[in-house]
Amino acid sequence: MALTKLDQLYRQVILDEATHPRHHGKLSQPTHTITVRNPSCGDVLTLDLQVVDGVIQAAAFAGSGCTISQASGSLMTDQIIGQTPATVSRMVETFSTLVIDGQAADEALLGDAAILRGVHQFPARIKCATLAWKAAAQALTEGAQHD
Amino acid sequence: MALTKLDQLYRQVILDEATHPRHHGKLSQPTHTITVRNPSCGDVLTLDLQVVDGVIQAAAFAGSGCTISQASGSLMTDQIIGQTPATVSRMVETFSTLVIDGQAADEALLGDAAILRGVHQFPARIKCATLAWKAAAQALTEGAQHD
Amino acid sequence: MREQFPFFAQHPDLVYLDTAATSQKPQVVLDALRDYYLNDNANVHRGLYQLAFETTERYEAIRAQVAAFVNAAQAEEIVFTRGTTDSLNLVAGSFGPQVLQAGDEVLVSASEHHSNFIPWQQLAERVGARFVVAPVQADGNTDPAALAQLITPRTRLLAIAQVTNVAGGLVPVRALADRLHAQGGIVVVDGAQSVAHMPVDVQAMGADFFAFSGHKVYGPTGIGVLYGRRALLAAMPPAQFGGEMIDEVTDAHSTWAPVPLKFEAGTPDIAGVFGLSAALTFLQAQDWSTVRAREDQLIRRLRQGLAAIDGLTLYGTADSFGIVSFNLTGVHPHDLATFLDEQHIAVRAGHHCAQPLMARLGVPATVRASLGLYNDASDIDRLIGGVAAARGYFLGTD
Amino acid sequence: MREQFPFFAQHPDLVYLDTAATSQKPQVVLDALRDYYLNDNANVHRGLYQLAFETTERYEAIRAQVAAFVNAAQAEEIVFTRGTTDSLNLVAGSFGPQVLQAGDEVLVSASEHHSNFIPWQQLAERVGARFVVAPVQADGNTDPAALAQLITPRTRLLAIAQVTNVAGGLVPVRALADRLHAQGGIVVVDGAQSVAHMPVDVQAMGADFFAFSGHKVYGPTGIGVLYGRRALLAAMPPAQFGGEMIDEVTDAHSTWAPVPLKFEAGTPDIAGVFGLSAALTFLQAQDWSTVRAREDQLIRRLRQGLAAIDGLTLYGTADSFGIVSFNLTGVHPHDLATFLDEQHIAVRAGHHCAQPLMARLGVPATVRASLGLYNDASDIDRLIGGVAAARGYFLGTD
Ligand SMILES: Cc1ncc(COP(=O)(O)O)c(C=O)c1O
Ligand SMILES: Cc1ncc(COP(=O)(O)O)c(C=O)c1O
Repeated sequence: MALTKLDQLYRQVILDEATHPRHHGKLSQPTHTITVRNPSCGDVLTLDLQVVDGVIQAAAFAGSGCTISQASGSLMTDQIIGQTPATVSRMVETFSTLVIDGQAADEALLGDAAILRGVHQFPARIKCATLAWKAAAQALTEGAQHD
Repeated sequence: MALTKLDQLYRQVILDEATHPRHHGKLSQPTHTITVRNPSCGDVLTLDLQVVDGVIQAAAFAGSGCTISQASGSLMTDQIIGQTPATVSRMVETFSTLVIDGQAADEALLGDAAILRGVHQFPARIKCATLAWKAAAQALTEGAQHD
Repeated sequence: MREQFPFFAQHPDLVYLDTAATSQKPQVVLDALRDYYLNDNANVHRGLYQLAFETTERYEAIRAQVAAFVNAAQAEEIVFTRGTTDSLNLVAGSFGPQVLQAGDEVLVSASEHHSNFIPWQQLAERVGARFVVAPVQADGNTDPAALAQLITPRTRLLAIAQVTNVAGGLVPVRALADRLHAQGGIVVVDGAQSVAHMPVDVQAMGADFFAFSGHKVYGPTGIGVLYGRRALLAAMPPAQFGGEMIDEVTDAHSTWAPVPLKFEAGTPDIAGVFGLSAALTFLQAQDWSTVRAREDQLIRRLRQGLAAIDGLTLYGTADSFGIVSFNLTGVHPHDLATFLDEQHIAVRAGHHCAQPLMARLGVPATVRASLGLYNDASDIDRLIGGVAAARGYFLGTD
Repeated sequence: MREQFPFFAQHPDLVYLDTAATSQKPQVVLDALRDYYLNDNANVHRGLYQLAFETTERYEAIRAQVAAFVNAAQAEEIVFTRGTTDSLNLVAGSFGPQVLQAGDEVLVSASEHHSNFIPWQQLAERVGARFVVAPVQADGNTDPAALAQLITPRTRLLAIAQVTNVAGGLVPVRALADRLHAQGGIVVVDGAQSVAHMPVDVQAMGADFFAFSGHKVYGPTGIGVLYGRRALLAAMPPAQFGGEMIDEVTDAHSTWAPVPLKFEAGTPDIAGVFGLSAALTFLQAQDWSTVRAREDQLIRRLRQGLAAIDGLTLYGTADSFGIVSFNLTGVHPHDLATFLDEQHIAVRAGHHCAQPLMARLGVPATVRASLGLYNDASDIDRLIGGVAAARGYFLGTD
């Protein structure tokens, strides 16, 4: 019984996503970058974005973390590429609703990332899931690189 | 019933002693002086002593306080006059035992001051009774006046 | 009401009139403490497991409850402390040096409790500011006009009790706060004696900081609250360092968590927070106009009864909040308190941690009776009778 | 033993292995808290009436009990605080600047809890001293030899945990203390993790200051202890100002009460003190050789069971005091903790407020299981089984 709930959290695709995260690493010339931290557990995540002509052209995240934060970073970066900052900001809200409530009105916006909805049954892990998304929002508002 | 216990504390002679304390005031040329305080209630007592040839020739106390502390100041000063510091130090110990336990081996040493033994039934008031005696001990050890 | 307080089942004959020192606790508070230890006990902001997570959520929900209780703008403006003294010292120690410079003035009333007096005195000494002490009214209450007159362009901080603990009058904080704010000053309000007697609105009164203690508002000992405006708390450095209050720690350097966690180093008094929550819920359920009317009646009855006794001096006024201080000529407060104690009447005699006020009143001490929700007219009558009897006992019936 | 802890009646299926974060409470402690509020609730060091006086006497008698518990020379060497963090910050904030000058060195181990690390780091920065962090052993334990080597003539203060909270080893404090004392230095000992596991003797270990928390030794949250040598406490200025800690207050100037009251400004956590007393009485009644033998057995059983799991790294050694930290290659500690939580096994995953140690170990976090008197072999076996199952779940059975 317990494993059923667990299985919803740790679907195979999530485990795979965490083991082989996409867009893991650094961008060579990010326009936006930010480092966020989950101080209660020590996880750190650095997110690089390249925004050109009002569209996110590239994204990469670095840092170690649990299955949930790594899978979330992988899914998040993959989904925001090609989007405008305004859309990303909506996605961040939607994702947060999804992992808190288990559903969200416009969850289609999240594409594959919606698979993380199982987190809502593990409220202690919500912060792991939202870390990457929080980074995206913060990178866009405060992370602009001036050179 | 309650009044019986109260009456033991507030014997007429104690009330009189407090209303008309003896040796109340200041000495003009004290050899020893000290101010002590009961910080939980704010009472302050200043004790002057004149020790000549190893004998307490004169004593006076000043400051306001409750019936118990005033009566104790009056009785204490009256009893220590004519004694040596060594005897006073024994008297202080004896008095402390008396008001804590209600009796003391050599309570005869205290003369009339032994009438304060009723305090032992009011442990919250022991500090009021011992304030003057504490002052005597302290005046002799730390209160020497240098001029 | 009294039957909600199990203390009185253990002390059926006791007239407890020392609520301003500490209140008795309703059953719901004792239950909350027990329930916490039975059901919820786990450390907060640390564990990932369900129990620890739920306790943390509950702990943070109580922060929101406290925020609503004092009408703070947001939960993050509430810091859990050990009590009023701890709260006020936190502000004086951490925020004080940021707002006060040499030559500035910090203003208090001589009616303040030591906990809202000495921290500012010491702060002023430390930074070279002037510590200005306003005179009080003849009855011992804070004098708003005297305070207003002492506000100068250099007054950077006013520390003031909303209700004082000897005379018990309500201070019109807002008008003074407006004066201070108009010149960019800061107002710190000591709410130790007000919270149990009225709904509190920190924004309406114009408090930049507001402090109170759990144990005086029917909650547990060991827990207190500091409200602070978000921007001020954010600018204020932490006073203690350790677990829970950090962002990142390296050998060379540490950074802090956002407010309010940066002020809550170490394991907090979690049970105390749960108990405080129950106390505030209990208070929130009171009908305040009824409570006030009842308290008012008792205070008037008490003042009237005492006033009829020869040689009795009353401090404060008839609209005090649950506190009546007095002295009986010829009978020292301690002797009076002992006499009353023998009649199972618990009042406080002493300087009430208000020596500067005692100096103004020209007495070493007063007797103070203070009311809680559990007191009734029979308590009042026993006190009046006790004081009258004490007069006879000590002074004879002339 | 377990039946003395009513928490487990409410959580019959829970394997609680997070006692190092906070312990569950025996019935006697819950009873002491309730009894305090029912029978004794009155403020201390203020009231003259019988109830207040007796509560004050009892409060002071508990101070003497605590003094005897840690073998302090006198009751006045015990200060009641909010907990270990509060105690350590009091020493660092008030005593620290008196003993440390620019150019001096303060020495800690990288294995210290943030509460015994950041206060010294910040103190050093404030006074311009050097903050020296000693390397740890490969297993995460404090390295006494490394510390000894780093003691220089300029080392004025050593802050050290008697038992650390990740690796759990006992540190031979005395030898280090002798070195420090020989050059007039000061040793501050963090006893947060030792007091529940062994009889403590502050004089025998050579501690100048010693701190611990009630909530980790089967007592209530919100209460802690600072032991300090009388002469040092006497020389140390108060950190907070307010009620109870004064001798005399005038507008211009204030003077302080003698130790320890000058460090206890405001209403203390009186119920917490009463609860702590019950917890210490409970601990004093334990047969320590039996307790130690039992704990030893459980730790060995746990380490053996875990060591048999592929990819499992154990920190600490077999003679740790109630703590086993570990990591499973390929499974993040948080995922492991969540998996165990689903099996009703409460362990802690994270940096354990020991980021400098995590940096040394090269991991962001570990899983930590910690024991209390209520744990038994079946708890251990469920944890071992859970970790093995987690390995299968996350990594497959290859
Ligand atoms: C070794 C050590 N020191 C200090 C602390 C801090 O204790 P508290 O949170 O009770 O202040 C802890 C516990 O968290 C600890 O394990
Ligand atoms: C007006 C006022 N301020 C501050 C305090 C201090 O509160 P605590 O002792 O709970 O810190 C008190 C009570 O003693 C008080 O009455």
